[in-house]
Amino acid sequence: MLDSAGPIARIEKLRVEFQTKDGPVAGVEDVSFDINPGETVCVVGESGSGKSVSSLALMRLIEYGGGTIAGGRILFDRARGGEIDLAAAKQDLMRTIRGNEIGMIFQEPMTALNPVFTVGRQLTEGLRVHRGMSRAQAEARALDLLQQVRIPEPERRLMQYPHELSGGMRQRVVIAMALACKPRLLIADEPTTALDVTIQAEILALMDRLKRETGTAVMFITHDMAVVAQMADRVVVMFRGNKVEEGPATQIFETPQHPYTRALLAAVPKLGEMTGKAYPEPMKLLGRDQADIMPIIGTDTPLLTVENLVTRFPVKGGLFRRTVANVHAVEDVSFTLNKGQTLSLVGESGCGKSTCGRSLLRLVEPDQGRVVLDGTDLMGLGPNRLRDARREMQMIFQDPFASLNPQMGLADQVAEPMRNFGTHSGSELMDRVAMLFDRVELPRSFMRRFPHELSGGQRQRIAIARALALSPKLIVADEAVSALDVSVQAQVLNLMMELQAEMGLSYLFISHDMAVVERVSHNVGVMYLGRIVELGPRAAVFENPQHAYTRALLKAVPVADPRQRKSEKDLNFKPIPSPIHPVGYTPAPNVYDEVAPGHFVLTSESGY
Amino acid sequence: ERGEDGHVNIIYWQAPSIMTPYLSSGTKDIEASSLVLEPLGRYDETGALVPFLAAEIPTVENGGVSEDLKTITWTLKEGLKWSDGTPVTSADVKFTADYCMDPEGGCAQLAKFDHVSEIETPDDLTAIVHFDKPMPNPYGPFMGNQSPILQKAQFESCTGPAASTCTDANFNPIGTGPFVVDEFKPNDVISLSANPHYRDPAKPAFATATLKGGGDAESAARAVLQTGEMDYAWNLQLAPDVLASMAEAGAGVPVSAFGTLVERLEMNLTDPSPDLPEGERSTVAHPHPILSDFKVRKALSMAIDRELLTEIGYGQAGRPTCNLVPAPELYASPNTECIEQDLEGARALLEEAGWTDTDGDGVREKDGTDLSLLFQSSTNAVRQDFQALIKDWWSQIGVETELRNVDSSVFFGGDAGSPDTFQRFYADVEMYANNFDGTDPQSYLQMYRCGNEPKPSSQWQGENINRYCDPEYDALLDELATTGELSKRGEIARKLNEMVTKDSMTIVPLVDRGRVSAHSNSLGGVILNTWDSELWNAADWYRIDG
Amino acid sequence: MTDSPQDDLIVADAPIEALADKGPTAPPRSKWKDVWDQFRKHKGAMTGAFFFLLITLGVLLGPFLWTLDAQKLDIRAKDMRPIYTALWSPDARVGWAHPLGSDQLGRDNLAQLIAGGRASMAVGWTAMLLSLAIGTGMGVSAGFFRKLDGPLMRLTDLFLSLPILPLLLVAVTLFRQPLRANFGPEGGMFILIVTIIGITSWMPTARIVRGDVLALKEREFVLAARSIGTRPFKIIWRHLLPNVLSPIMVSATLGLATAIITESALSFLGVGFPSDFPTWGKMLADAVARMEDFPERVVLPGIAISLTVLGVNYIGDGLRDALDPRIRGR
Amino acid sequence: MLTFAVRRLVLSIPTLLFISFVIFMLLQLAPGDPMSQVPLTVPPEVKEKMRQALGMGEPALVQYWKWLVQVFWTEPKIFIDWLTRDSTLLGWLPDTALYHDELRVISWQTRSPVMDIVLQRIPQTLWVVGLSYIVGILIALPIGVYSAYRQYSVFDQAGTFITMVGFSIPPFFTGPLLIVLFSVYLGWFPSIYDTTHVVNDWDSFTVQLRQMVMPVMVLALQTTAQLSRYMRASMLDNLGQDYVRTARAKGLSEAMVVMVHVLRNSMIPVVTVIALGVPAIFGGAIITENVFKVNGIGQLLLTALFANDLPMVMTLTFIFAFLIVLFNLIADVLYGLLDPRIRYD
Ligand SMILES: Nc1ncnc2c1ncn2[C@@H]1O[C@H](COP(=O)(O)OP(=O)(O)OP(=O)(O)O)[C@@H](O)[C@H]1O
Ligand SMILES: Nc1ncnc2c1ncn2[C@@H]1O[C@H](COP(=O)(O)OP(=O)(O)OP(=O)(O)O)[C@@H](O)[C@H]1O
Ligand SMILES: [Mg+2]
Ligand SMILES: [Mg+2]
Ligand code: NI
Repeated sequence: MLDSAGPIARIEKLRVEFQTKDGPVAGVEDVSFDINPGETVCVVGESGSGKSVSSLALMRLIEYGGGTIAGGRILFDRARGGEIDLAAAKQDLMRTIRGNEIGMIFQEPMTALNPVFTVGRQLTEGLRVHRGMSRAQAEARALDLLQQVRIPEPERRLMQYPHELSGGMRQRVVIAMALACKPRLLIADEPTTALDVTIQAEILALMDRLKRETGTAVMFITHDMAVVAQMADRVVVMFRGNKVEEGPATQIFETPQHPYTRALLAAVPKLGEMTGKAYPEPMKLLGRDQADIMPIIGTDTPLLTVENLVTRFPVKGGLFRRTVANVHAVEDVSFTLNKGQTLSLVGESGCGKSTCGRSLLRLVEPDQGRVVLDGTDLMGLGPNRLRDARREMQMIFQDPFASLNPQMGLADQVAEPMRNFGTHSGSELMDRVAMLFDRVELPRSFMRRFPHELSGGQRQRIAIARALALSPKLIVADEAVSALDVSVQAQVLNLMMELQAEMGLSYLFISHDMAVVERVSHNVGVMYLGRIVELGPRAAVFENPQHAYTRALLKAVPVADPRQRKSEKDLNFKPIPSPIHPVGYTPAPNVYDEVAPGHFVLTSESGY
Repeated sequence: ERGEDGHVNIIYWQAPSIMTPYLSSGTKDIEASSLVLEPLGRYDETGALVPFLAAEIPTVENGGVSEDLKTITWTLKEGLKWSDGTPVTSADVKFTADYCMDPEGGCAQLAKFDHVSEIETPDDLTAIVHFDKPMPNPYGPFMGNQSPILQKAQFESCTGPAASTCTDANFNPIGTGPFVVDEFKPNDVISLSANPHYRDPAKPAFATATLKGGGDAESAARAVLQTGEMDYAWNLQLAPDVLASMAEAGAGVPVSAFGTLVERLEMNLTDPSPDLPEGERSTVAHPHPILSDFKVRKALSMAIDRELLTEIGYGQAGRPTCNLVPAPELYASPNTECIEQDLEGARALLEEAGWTDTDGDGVREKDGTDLSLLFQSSTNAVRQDFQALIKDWWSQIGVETELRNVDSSVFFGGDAGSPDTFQRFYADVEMYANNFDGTDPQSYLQMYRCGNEPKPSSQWQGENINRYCDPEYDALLDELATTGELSKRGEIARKLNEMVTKDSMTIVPLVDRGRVSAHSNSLGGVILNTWDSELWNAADWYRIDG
Repeated sequence: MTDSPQDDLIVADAPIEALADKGPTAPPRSKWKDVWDQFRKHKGAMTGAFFFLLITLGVLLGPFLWTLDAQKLDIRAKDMRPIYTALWSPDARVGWAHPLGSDQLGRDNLAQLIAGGRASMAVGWTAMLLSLAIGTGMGVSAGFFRKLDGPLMRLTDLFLSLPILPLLLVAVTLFRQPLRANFGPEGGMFILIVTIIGITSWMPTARIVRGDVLALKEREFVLAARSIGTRPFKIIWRHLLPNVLSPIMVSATLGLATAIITESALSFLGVGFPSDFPTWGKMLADAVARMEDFPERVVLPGIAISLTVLGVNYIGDGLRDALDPRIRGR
Repeated sequence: MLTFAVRRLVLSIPTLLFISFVIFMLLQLAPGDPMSQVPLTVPPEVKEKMRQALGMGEPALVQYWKWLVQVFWTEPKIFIDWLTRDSTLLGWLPDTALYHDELRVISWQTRSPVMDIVLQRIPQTLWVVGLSYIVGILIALPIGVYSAYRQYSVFDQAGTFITMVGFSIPPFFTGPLLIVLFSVYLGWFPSIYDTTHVVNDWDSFTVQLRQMVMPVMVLALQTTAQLSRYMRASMLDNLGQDYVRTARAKGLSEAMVVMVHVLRNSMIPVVTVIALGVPAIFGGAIITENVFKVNGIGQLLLTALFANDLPMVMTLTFIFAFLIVLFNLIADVLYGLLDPRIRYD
C-alpha cells in the first residue's frame, strides 16, 4: 500500500494574504509540514488560527475567497507526472487535480451542499468530469459510495435533496463526494464540529475505516482535542497563522512542549474528570490566577418546578390548514431545579431540549403542564405579567452570533433589558452596563463595538452580560458554549460557574457535550424523543447509567486520549423514530423508577 | 375606374369606437361612419347644401318645403342600392327617424329630430317630414353627417333597448357610401373596401381603405408629413411651429378650413366662492363680486392680444375674432374692435371701476378684496399656453390669476357630482371652444337664454354657462324663432351675437379656430370641409401618380 | 519545535495570551464618524453625493443667483437656443439673457430648470418617503404579526390592481377644495400629488420588506429580545427595522425616480400642478413635440432627472455599505 | 403543494370579490361621464336620455350585482359554448349551448360585449408587450450574471449606469425619440403598428418584426433595468455561499460552477419576480402602446378611461386584479417548485 516513498504533499513556508480595505492581512504567516501517504495529520488550533486557510491554499481555492498565496511552496506528488508546485500551478491544471487527486470535506455540512440539486446529481458531477463516466456508470458508483459511507437506503438518497437529510447524513454525503474519485489526499476541515456526539462518533469511525481501507492520506482539521486523540497519527498545532508544534499524537498529548499546546490541552474538559466529586467546580486553567477552586454547592430549596410539561408543534395540512398531526417535541417532562444549582439536559439533536427550555420561558407556548418559578405559576400569566416574570428568568442562546442584533451597539444590547423594564436610567444605566462588562471580563472599550467586531467567546459573554442585566434567578443556557473554541469555552464555563457561586444563580444547562455537562451540573436529565429517560444527580447518571440510551450516549463521547480509541463496532445507534404523531394520538404517561435517591429511570416506552 | 388606385391609409388619432352616429356623437365615430352611411344631403365646404341620396335639396322656392315651414318633402334618387344590393326606399328613411326617436334607444342625435311629428311615405322614393311647429330651418333630420339613413332590414330588430345589443349591425352597417366595412376593430382600426353597389360606377378610386385610430395628434401628423406612412390625418391640433417643422419633411401637406368653432373665455357672472354653501355657489343667487362689473370684463378683454394668441396657438388654422358666431357670412357681425390689444386702456378702465393698487404689490384691490381670478380650462397643450399668456397680460394690468386645468373627460363630462365640470363653473373665468351644427345659429344663440343656466335644480345641466340673463336678449330670440326670411334672420342673429360679446363682454371670443388636417402628396381630391364630415367626399379621392 | 519568528513572544506570556480576548485593537470611534469614514471610501457614493449635492444646491440657491422668474413670459425672446449652440451654428438665436435658451412662450429655460427642480425634488422626496413609510409599515406588520399577514397582503393585491387614474380623479374631486383652501393652490396640489403617488407605489416595498421580516423574525436575536421582555413595537423598531434597511434603500432609489416621473405623467393628465408651474417631468413632456428643433429642452430636464436618480442610487449603495457594521468593520 | 395552491385559490375568491367591489365603488365615485365626448351642441335632455339608455340611472349596487352576474355567470357560459363549438381542443364535445341571449357586459363606448374586444386586443398585446418582456429578460439575465461575477468591474459599473439611466427616462420620451431616429431620419421601421397585419409567410414575418422592433425595445429597456439589478443582487448572494466552494473543490470548470450551481440558485428569487411582472404584460403598457399605436389592452383601458366607459374599465381592471392575484399565487408555487427546501402543504 505505502509504495511511494516520499510524502504526498509538502507545505513549505506557506504565507497567504488577504487584500482588505486596510491593506493586506496575513491569514497564514508561516506554515510548513508534510503529509505522508496513508497517514492522518491533524491540524489543531483555535478559531482563526489559519487552519482553513492553509487547506484552501492547498486546494488553490483561496483565490476565490479573495486571498493570494504570497509565499512558500506547496509540493504535491501527482499520481502520474511527478511532483508539482501547486502554489504556482494554473487553475486549469488545478481543476484536474481538485476533486480528483485531492478531495475536500468542508466545515459546514448544512451549507456545503447545493440546496437545489439532488444528492445523486452532486455526487456524480465530479465523476463525470474527471472520470468521463456515463450517467449510469456514475450513478452506480455514487450508489456504491453511499453504501461505503453507510447511509441507510442509499437508492432513495440519490433522489433526495440535501435538506431532506439529517445533518449526519449530509456530512456523509459530503464525505462520499470527496471520496468519489478516490483521491490520494483527503482534506477534512472540521467535518464534525457542527454535529452532535453520536453522529460525530459515527463519522469519525467511518473516516478511520475508509483511510485504512483505501490508504488515503488525510489532513484533518479540528479544534477539538478529543477528536484529535481519536484520529491523529501526527498532530500539527497552529497558533495565529503559525505552526507552533508538530509531532506524533501520543507525544503531543503526553508531553506537549509549546505553552499554547499545553493551555489548549488544559482547557479540554474530559469525561470522567469529575468522577468522585459531588459538586461541580470551575476548571483549572493554565496561566490564570485562580485563587482556589471551590466546589459549588448550591442550596436544596427548589426554585423551578416543572410538572408534566408537554409542548407540541402542530403540523398543518389539507385544504383549510387544519392541524393534521403534531410534533411531540416535549412529552410529559417533570423536574425540579434548586436555587444556586445547575440542572443539565442532554440528548441528541432534535430530542426537544431547546423546546423544553423555551417552553419554560413561554417563548414557545406549552400545551400542558405547570411551571412554577419561585412560587409563581408561569402558565397562568397574561402577557403583561409574563413580561414581568421574565425579569426573573433569562436565556442564553445557542449561537452567540445569531442571538445578537448585528446592527446594534453592544452597550445598547446589554442595556436593553434594563430599558425595557425601566430598572435603571441615565448614567446609572451606563454605570451598570459598565459594571456588567467588568463582570464578564470584557474591556469597557468594547461597549461601543458591534457584535461582528468580537470573537465568539466575547460575544457569548455579551449574551451572558445581557442575561445578567436584570439579576435574574434562573438562566436557561441553551447550548451556551457549543459553538465556542475549547479555550474560550473553558473561560465561559468558568465565568458561569463563578457567577453561580457568587450570585446564587440557577442554571438550566442544555447541551449535547457530555464532558461539559459532567463538569457543570448538579443534576442531569437525559432526554430522548421529548421525554426525560433518566434524571438524577450528575454522579449517579454518569457513573451508573441505567437507561440503555444513556449508556449509548456516554459510549459515543470521544475521549481526549489517543490511547483510548473507539472502534466503529462499539457504536450501535438506532435512527431516532419520528416525533410526529397524528392528531388523536395520546402518548402514555411517563413512569419512572427510582433506582437510587433522586435517580429516576424511565420504565415506560420511550421509543428507544 | 373603381378600385384602380389600390389602398388608402387614413389616421384618426382618436380611434372610432362604433359605426353609427346614432349611438355615439363622438366626431371620430360620426366621421368614420360617413364613409359608409350617407344622409339625404350634406353641407359642402362653403356650407351650402348639396343633395346626396336626395334628388335635390327641397326648398320653399322649389316647393319642397311648405309655406308654413311645417313640412319638408324629400325625394330619393332613383336606382339607389344598399351595399348588399337591395334598393333604398323611403321606408328606410322613415325607419331611420323611428329608430332615433324611440325613447328607449338613447339616440345621440335626437336633437336633429326635434319637433318631428310624423313621417309619411307616399311612395318608395318620397318621404314627407311633418313638424309640429314652423321650422325656419327644416334641415335637421337626414341632413349632414349626423343623421344618415340606416337600412331598415338590418336595424329592424335593433330598436329601443335592443339598439346596443346589435353589435354586428353597429360595427358593420350596410350603407350607400363609397365603402363597406370588412372588419371593424373598435377603438383600433377599420378595414374597408369599395362598395360594389356605389351609385357612381367609377368611384371610389380606391379598392380598399384602412382607418387607423390611436396615438396623438403629433404622431399622426408625423406619419403623414414626415414618414409618409399614412395618406390622411385628421384634426391636427398642434402648435403651428411644430406642424410647420414637420411639414418641412415634404411627404405631405397640412390643409386647413374654417367653420364656426370659436375658442373663447367665458366670464362667470355669479359668485363661485367656496365660502358659499354648496348649492349656492355659481348660482344666480349671488352675483360675482368682481366680474359683475362690465368695465372689469371689458378691461380683461382689452388686455388680450388675440393676434399673438392665434400665431402661437393656431397659426394658419386660426384667426382672431370678436364674435361668437364667426360664420357663415350672413350671421357674422363685422365686429373687430377687440382685436387690438390695449393695455393702457384696460388699466384706465379698471381705475375707473375703482380697482386700484393701493398697497403696491402689483395686484389691484377694491374694498379690501384683491382683483384675483381663478382661470380654468381643459388639459391641452395649446390651452395651457394660452392660459400662461393671458395670465401674463392680466398681471400687467394688475390682475392676479390662478390657473387650473382639468382633465377634459371630467371638464366636459357633465357629471353632476363633479365640481370640475365646465357647467358647474366653480371658477371665475374659463376657456373652451364651441360651435354649432350646420349653418344655422339659432339653437346656438338660444343657449344664453335666461333660466337656461346650469343650476342644482337642473342637475347642473344647461348651456347658459355664464349665467347671462337679459330679457331683451330673450325677446329677440323669440323673434328669431319665428322669422323665416334669411336677411332678417341674419340681422337678428348679428344683434344677438353682439349683445353677448362686445356689448356685455360676457363671452370674450379669442380665436376662430379652423380645422387642420394633412394629406400626403400623393392623395388627390381632398377638400377639407368643416360643415360636414372631413371624409364627406372620400368617393372622389384618388392617387396622384409619381 | 518550530522556528517561528514569534516563538519567543509566545513563550513569554503565551498561556495568558492564548486565552486572552482578542479582537480589533483600533479604538472604537463614534458610530457616525465610522459611517462617514466608510462612506467616504466608496468612490461611487462620493461621486453620486457630489452630483446630488450640486443639483440640490443648484435648485435651492439657484433662484438667488439667477433671479429671472420661471413663469415670466417674454414672447419676443421665444425659442432661443442655449448659448453653446453658437459654437456650431453661428446663426442660432442665442443670448446671454437666456443662457440655456427659452421656450415657445419665451420662458427662461434655466429659471424653469431651477424652479422645476425644486418642485420635482420636493415631490420626489416626499412621495418616496411617504411610500417608503407605508410600504415599510405594511411590510413589517404583515411579516411580524401573523394575523395581519393575510389581510395586509390581500390589501396589497387590492392596491396593486387599483386603477390610478380614476383614483386620482376621485381624490381631486374630494380633496382639491379643502386642500386649496388650507394650503393654497400649489401647496394643496402638492399634498394631493404626493399622497396619491405615495399610496399607489408602496406595494413592492411592502412585499420585499415582508419577506425579509419573515426571515428575520426566525433569527435568534429576535427571540432573545422577546426573552428579555422587549415589547413587540420595540422589537420592530430596534431589531427588525435596522436590519431591513438595505432593501428599503433600494426601494428608495427606485421610488425617487418613479415619483419624479409619475408626477410628470400626472400633470400631463391635467391633475397635477397648475399648468404654468414648472417641474422637470412636465418640461420633458412638453418638449417632446419639439424635440428635433430644440433638443436641449428634452435633454436638460432629462439629464437633471437621470443625474438625480443616479446620484441617489449611488449614495444609497454607499450608505448601505456604510450602515452595515459588518462591512464597516473591514 | 397542490392543496396549497387549491387553498390559496379558494381563498382568493372572496379577495377578488372584495377587490372588485372596491374598484366598482371607486369608479362610481370618480367624476366623469360617458357623455364627455358628446359635442356641446347636443342638448342636456338628449344626453340624459342617452345616459338612461346605458343603464346609468340604476342604483350603484344594482349595477354592481348585474355586473357580477354577467362576469361570473354569463361570460363563462359563453366561453364554454365557444369551447365546445368552435375550439379545436374540445370541439368534438356536443355543443353545450348554455348561452341564451342574456345581457353581457356591454361597453358603453362601442356598444359591444367587452369580452369580445378584450379578446381582439390580446394578440397584439402579447406580441409586443409579451415579447418585450421576454427580450428584457433575455438581456437582463446575462448582464446581471456577468456584473455580479465581475463585481465592480468596468462592465458592472457601466451596466449599473446604463440601467439606472434607462430606468429614469420615461417611455413618453424614448418612444418619440426612437420614432424620430428610426422612422423619420433612417426610415428603417414604421412608426405605426399595423394590427391588421397577418403573418403568413417569411416576408410578412419580417414586416411584423420590423413593426415590433421599436415598441419592444422601449418596453424592454424598463424591464432590463429592473431585472438585471435583481439578478445581480441574487447572484452576489449566492456566489459567496459555501456550496460554490464545494463545487469548485470537485474540480468543476468555472462555467459549470457559475452557470449551473450559482445560476440555478440565483434564479429562484428572480423567477418569482419575473412571474410577478407577468400581469403587467396583460395590463399592457399604456404609454408605449399609445406612442406606437399598438392599440393593445393598455390603449383600450386608456380610451375607456377617457371616455368614462365604466363597464370596460371595470372589467379590464378586474381582469388585471385577477391576474395579479393569480400570479402572486403562481409566484409562490414557483418558489416552492424551484426551491426544494420550501414545501407548502
Ligand atoms: N476572505 C478573507 N478575507 C480576509 N481575511 C480572511 C479571509 N478568510 C480568512 N481570513 C483570516 O484568516 C485567518 C485564518 O482564518 P481560517 O478561516 O483559516 O481560521 P480557522 O483556523 O479555520 O478557524 P475556524 O476554526 O474558525 O474555522 C483569520 O484571521 C481570518 O480572519
Ligand atoms: N417551531 C417549530 N415548529 C415545528 N417543529 C419544531 C419547531 N421547533 C422545533 N420543532 C421540532 O421539535 C423537535 C425538538 O426540537 P428542539 O429544537 O427542541 O431540539 P433540540 O433537542 O434542541 O435539538 P438541537 O440539539 O439540534 O438544538 C424537533 O423534531 C424539531 O423538528
Ligand atoms: Mg475554519
Ligand atoms: Mg436546540
Ligand atoms: Ni457599494
